[in-house]
Amino acid sequence: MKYAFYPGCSLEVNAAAYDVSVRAVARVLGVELVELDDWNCCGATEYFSQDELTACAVIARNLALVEPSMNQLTAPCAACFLNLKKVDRLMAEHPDLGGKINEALAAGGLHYDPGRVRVRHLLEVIHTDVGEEAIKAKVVRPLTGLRVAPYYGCQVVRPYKDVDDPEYPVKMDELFRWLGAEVVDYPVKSHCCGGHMTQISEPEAFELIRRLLQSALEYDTDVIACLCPMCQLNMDAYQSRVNGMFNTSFHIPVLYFTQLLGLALGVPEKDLGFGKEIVSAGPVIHAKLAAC
Amino acid sequence: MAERVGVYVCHCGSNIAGMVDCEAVARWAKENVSDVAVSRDYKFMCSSLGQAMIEEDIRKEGLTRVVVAACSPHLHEKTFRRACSNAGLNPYLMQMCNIREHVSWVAQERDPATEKAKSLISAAVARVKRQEPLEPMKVGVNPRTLVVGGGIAGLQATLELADAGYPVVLVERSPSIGGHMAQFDKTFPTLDCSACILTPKMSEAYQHENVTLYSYAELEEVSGSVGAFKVRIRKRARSVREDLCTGCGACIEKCPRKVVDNDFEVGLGYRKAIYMPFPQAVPKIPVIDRENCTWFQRGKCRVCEKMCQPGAIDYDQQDEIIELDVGNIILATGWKLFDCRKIPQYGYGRLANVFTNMEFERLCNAAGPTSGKIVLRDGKTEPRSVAIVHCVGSRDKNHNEHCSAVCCMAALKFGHLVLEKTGAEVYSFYIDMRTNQKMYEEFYCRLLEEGMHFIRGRVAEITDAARMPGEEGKLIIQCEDTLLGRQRRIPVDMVILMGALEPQADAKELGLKCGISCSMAGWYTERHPKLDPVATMTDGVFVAGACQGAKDIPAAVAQGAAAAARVMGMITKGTVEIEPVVASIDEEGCSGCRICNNMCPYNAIEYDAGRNVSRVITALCKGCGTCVAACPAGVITGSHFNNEQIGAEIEGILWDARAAAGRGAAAAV
Amino acid sequence: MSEAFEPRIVGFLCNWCSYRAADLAGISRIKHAPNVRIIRVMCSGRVDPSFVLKALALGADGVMVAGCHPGECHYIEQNYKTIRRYGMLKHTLKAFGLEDDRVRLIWASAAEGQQLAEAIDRFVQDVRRLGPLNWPRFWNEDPARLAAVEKMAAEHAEAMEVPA
Amino acid sequence: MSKGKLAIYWAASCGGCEISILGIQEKILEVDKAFDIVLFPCGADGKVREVEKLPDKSIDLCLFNGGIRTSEQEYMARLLRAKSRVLVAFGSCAHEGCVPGLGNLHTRKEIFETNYHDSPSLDNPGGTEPHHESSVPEGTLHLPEFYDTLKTLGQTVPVDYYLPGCPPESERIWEALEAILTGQLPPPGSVIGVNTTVCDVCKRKRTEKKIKAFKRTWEVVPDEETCLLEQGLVCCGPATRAGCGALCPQVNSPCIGCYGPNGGVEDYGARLMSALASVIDSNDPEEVERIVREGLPDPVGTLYRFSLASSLLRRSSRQAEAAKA
Repeated sequence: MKYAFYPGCSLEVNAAAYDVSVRAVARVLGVELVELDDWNCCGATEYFSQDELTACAVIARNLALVEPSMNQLTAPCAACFLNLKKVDRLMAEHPDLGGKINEALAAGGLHYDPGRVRVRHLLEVIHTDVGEEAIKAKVVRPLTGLRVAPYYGCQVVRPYKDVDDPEYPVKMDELFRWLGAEVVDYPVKSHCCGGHMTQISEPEAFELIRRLLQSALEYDTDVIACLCPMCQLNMDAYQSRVNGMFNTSFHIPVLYFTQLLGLALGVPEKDLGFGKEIVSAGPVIHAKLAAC
Repeated sequence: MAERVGVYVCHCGSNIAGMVDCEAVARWAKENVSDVAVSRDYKFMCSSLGQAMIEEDIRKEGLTRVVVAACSPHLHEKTFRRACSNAGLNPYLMQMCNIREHVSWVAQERDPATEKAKSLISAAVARVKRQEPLEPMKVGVNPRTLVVGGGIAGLQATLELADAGYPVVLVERSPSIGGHMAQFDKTFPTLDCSACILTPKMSEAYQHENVTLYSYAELEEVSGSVGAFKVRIRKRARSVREDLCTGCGACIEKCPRKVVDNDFEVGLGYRKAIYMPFPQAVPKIPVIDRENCTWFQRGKCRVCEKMCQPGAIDYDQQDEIIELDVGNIILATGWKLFDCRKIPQYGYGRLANVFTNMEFERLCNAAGPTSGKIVLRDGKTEPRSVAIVHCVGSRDKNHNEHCSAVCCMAALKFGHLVLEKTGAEVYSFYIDMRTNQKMYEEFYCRLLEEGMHFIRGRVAEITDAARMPGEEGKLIIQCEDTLLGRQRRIPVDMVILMGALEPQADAKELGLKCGISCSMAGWYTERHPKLDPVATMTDGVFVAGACQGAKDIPAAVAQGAAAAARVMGMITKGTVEIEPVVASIDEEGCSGCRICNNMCPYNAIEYDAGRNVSRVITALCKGCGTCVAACPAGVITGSHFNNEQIGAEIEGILWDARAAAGRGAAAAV
Repeated sequence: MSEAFEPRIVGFLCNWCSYRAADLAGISRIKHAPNVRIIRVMCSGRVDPSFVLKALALGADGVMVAGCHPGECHYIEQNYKTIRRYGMLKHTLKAFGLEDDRVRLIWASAAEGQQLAEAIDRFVQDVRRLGPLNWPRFWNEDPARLAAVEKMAAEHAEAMEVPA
Repeated sequence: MSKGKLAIYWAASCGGCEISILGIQEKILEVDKAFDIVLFPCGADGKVREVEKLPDKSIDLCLFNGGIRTSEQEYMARLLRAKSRVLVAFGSCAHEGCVPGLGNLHTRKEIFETNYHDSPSLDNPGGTEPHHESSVPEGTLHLPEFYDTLKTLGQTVPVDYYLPGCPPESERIWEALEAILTGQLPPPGSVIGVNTTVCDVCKRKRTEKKIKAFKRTWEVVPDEETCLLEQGLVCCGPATRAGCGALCPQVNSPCIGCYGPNGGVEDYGARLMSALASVIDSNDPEEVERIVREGLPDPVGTLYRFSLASSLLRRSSRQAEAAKA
């Protein structure tokens, strides 16, 4: 199984743990990720609001870079995934916009026919393409006893409904069940994590983050697994600030789902970027799981 | 001698005249269509005056054919056929031409509509000239009627027919008749106890000498046609002999195997492996659930056999196939509840204290698992606040677009029961309060006075993720209050979801067995939604109750009685006329090639090896015409739809094409 | 009236499903193209390929056959035979050089007034795009060649001056 | 009684009908006794001028075989119609166009292209092709005009009787002659023949037909007893008028429909198509399409082998040419 791979900027620095664990997990599961040559920024969330045409053209450049031999592009980060998918859909639904974009791409000698590349999130690739049997077969250290709260956030499950149920997604829950973990029925699993609201108005952002942590606490969660650098950053890095604002005492580690998946597949912790998280997951992992 | 055709173009008030220039069409027909002796247009052809005009023309002008250009033949073909026969003209020498539903009502401009009307009339005249006189075939009507479904609608139909002295066979799928109504505690708006008004009808039907009840049985196959249906019923093995069992219930008491009752108690209560759905079950004969009975699963136990003095237990009882001849069939198969799990954000199946309306019916029922005490899922704590969510799965494009008609009133009933029994705060989350029958609005006002809170807005989410103080351990209803114009979060202890009424899962399959179709949603299709709601496209098959569309008990009872009245009408008349549209084979021309032999699903074509010809058994032929089209020698003719008639109709309908083309080389074909 | 080409289309609708769907479209006032002139048959199984050929030979620009959805035929299975005949008819019409979009088989249950109206509109649009068919014009001979017969007859005419 | 006049003419045909006439063996003497043959291009001398001099309706019987492909044939059809009391469309070509009628799948231009320009065995460097008028030193020469569409006799002039078959069996010809001689004729305009189809006389055993695939004749060696259609061969017997005694099926060869449709049938191909399709054993549109595509690679050739010219559509569409013109 061969996919064009779009890492995205966050994976280079603040989400290095995600990058490392993604590559490790892909190796073990036999998923070949061919990094896109000379990929550029995916426009994150701000660019679209500034200037739609340029944003689309910049993002479409990534789609055009996918070699003709491959027709599937996967991105681990929710924002990159959504932007790439949205541009593909926009170009298909609005031929005139598509024409302008291709005009822009032509300057760089590139062209993109809408629909040629299928944009998939990494979770889809692992859960659906690799599938239950293949994953279960490779589980070396089942995560028995570890209470994991799968957190999806917004951009992977909305607005497009074809990845999972927008209100009550289940793919990550199933994945962790295959790994033997105790999956928390996390009621706010697809509620907003605040996104970049933390830069604009902290009270609102921290209230949203507090709700996620509060609910995790009520369901005595050991670790929250997420699939987007933004959500991981908000829940992990701002935990102390939230405690300060609402004088709560949350101490819940937040990891990328590929880190836990890597653990179950027998990859040593140091190769999965453990320790990079602010609220350390070490204690609960060692306490709950057998000697790693 | 050329035919003398009378053409009558109806205005239908403005329905046709609004878009079609009726005078011009009538004039055009007289001048341009051959053999048209009389051509008139009139405001209302189906009125007695309109019909009188036709009768008078037939007598005075010596008309030998009539064409009526008006509405769909499904509406008034019979009316104008009767007008012709009154005037001594064979009714099958009349042809209707649909210029209302197919022309004026769907037209965007007047001229194309008028031109289309002309071509349809030209076609009808060309066809009618080739139609031959026919006599409808009379079939005797067997007075016995089959009623499928023992709910309130089926019971009403059964009792009406039985009281009128006609034999009825009532077939019910579950072990007891009573349908959903038997599960209810109270009924709105009068709040009288459901069992009190239902059980008398159930026992009356059971003891009635004209009623044969087959419970725990299903309709398997139907053949034949109106007046003479042949039905096969599969009576599933109860493993209890009905003739010996006294209904004492000793077997049930001593049966060691207890299982969750997902049918009658909708998963709230338990029942034994040998059980009766509810105490007042009719017939009062238990059934062994073979999936859960230890004897059937592991070959041990047989306690019930030991406890049964009359020795009624019979483990080797097999399903029984019963063949019956009936004249008419009434389908009253009712509805099923929407699976509330399909809306995950309401949390049913995940959050313990979210109940469906049927679960709550059992909660507040004195004979229910909690003997009427309204308690949470733990069976002990009484809720201090209850939320009732309307339209769960109804009025929702993702699930069912239809309104389920009964949930608003049922919600009010639940509100009253909660206020009366627990004094808890009751919140109703509604979109529109639909209280449109007798005494319904009054009941709504009563609940307003009793202090039930009504919040207008569709519920977005039911969650136990508390945010505000005071929300811990509660179920929080997140909704938009459209009257206040803002989002609200109401913490409650218990939620009741008013699930939608949906067609039965096998409705389509059962409908196909009886030759009737279903609407897009899955309800049975009636012959006419307003004027003929209990009859169907197939003569002799009637529908009553919720299977035809979500409705409340009074409407279901009314339809049950209406269907019975229609059947009685046919029985007293004694015979029913069947359209004389049948196929026939000219045995001289038939070469015995047998291509037609497997064209007929009703086995109405048989091969006579001796004379090397095939023959149509007229009684079984339903007139579909498939064999007529298949015959390579062209020797099978279909009366009233033969090749010459349809050929002429094609020529007539393309009168303007042939004129425009100018005939090519001389065609003597 | 718009000078756009208005195709003449003959529609064979089965009495139990598609004809009632057309009635329902009427009852619900669903406006749609008037080009399909409807002939009622008891079942789509009654529609003989000769009817389609006859309509085309008489100058129709398109023919539509409509029946109940497979599995929902009032006569249980007769629309399956329609599928078989339609398959062979279309294969033959292709060899006759007829464009594929001029003859079409659709399914519409009695409750699908809207769907039938939409199918009719789509079909009329497709046939309008193909332009007039007017099959009889293919039989016309070149007038010059017909003149040859008259010329020959004229030449031979005086030879025929023969006493009665 | 004085001898009647008999004319036998052949237009777009192969002459097989004439041979079949001679096939009545010694009975030709009976015919000679009853008739003076005024025109029999294939069998005896006779000039058109002579026929033109005859008064109208003076020929008692004209057996006209062959379709109308050229202007001369049309002229002769009109001439013989005027001169004959009883004009019989004799044999499949006159009755329904027959194999020459299959030319209607093409146009005059395409036929000339194949005949005079791009057939492999052709040596015609100058690319000469026939013209209606061509001038030569001696004067201008005339050839008949070659029509785009072959017409049957019935589509050109009113015909009294049709005698189907390619060729009609000699016995059927003799029966027809006897009927004409004795005046016991069916109503004018009808086909002289029996009103049932070949299966009536075919000895093969027939049961219910369920066909999964139509096979070509070289694909299966049929057994002697079972109906050929049930063995997957496209046998046109069920749709073809009887009269030949099921000659072909007797020798393990499927009937190809040369006697034309049964009485009262407007389009032979449609009847056959409807019958064959109805017994295909599949309800899935894709599978039906595959069975039909693989089983009948040349549907018009198979279904309308003899009756294309007299079918409802009569010829293929000349959309392309019409579009270009």
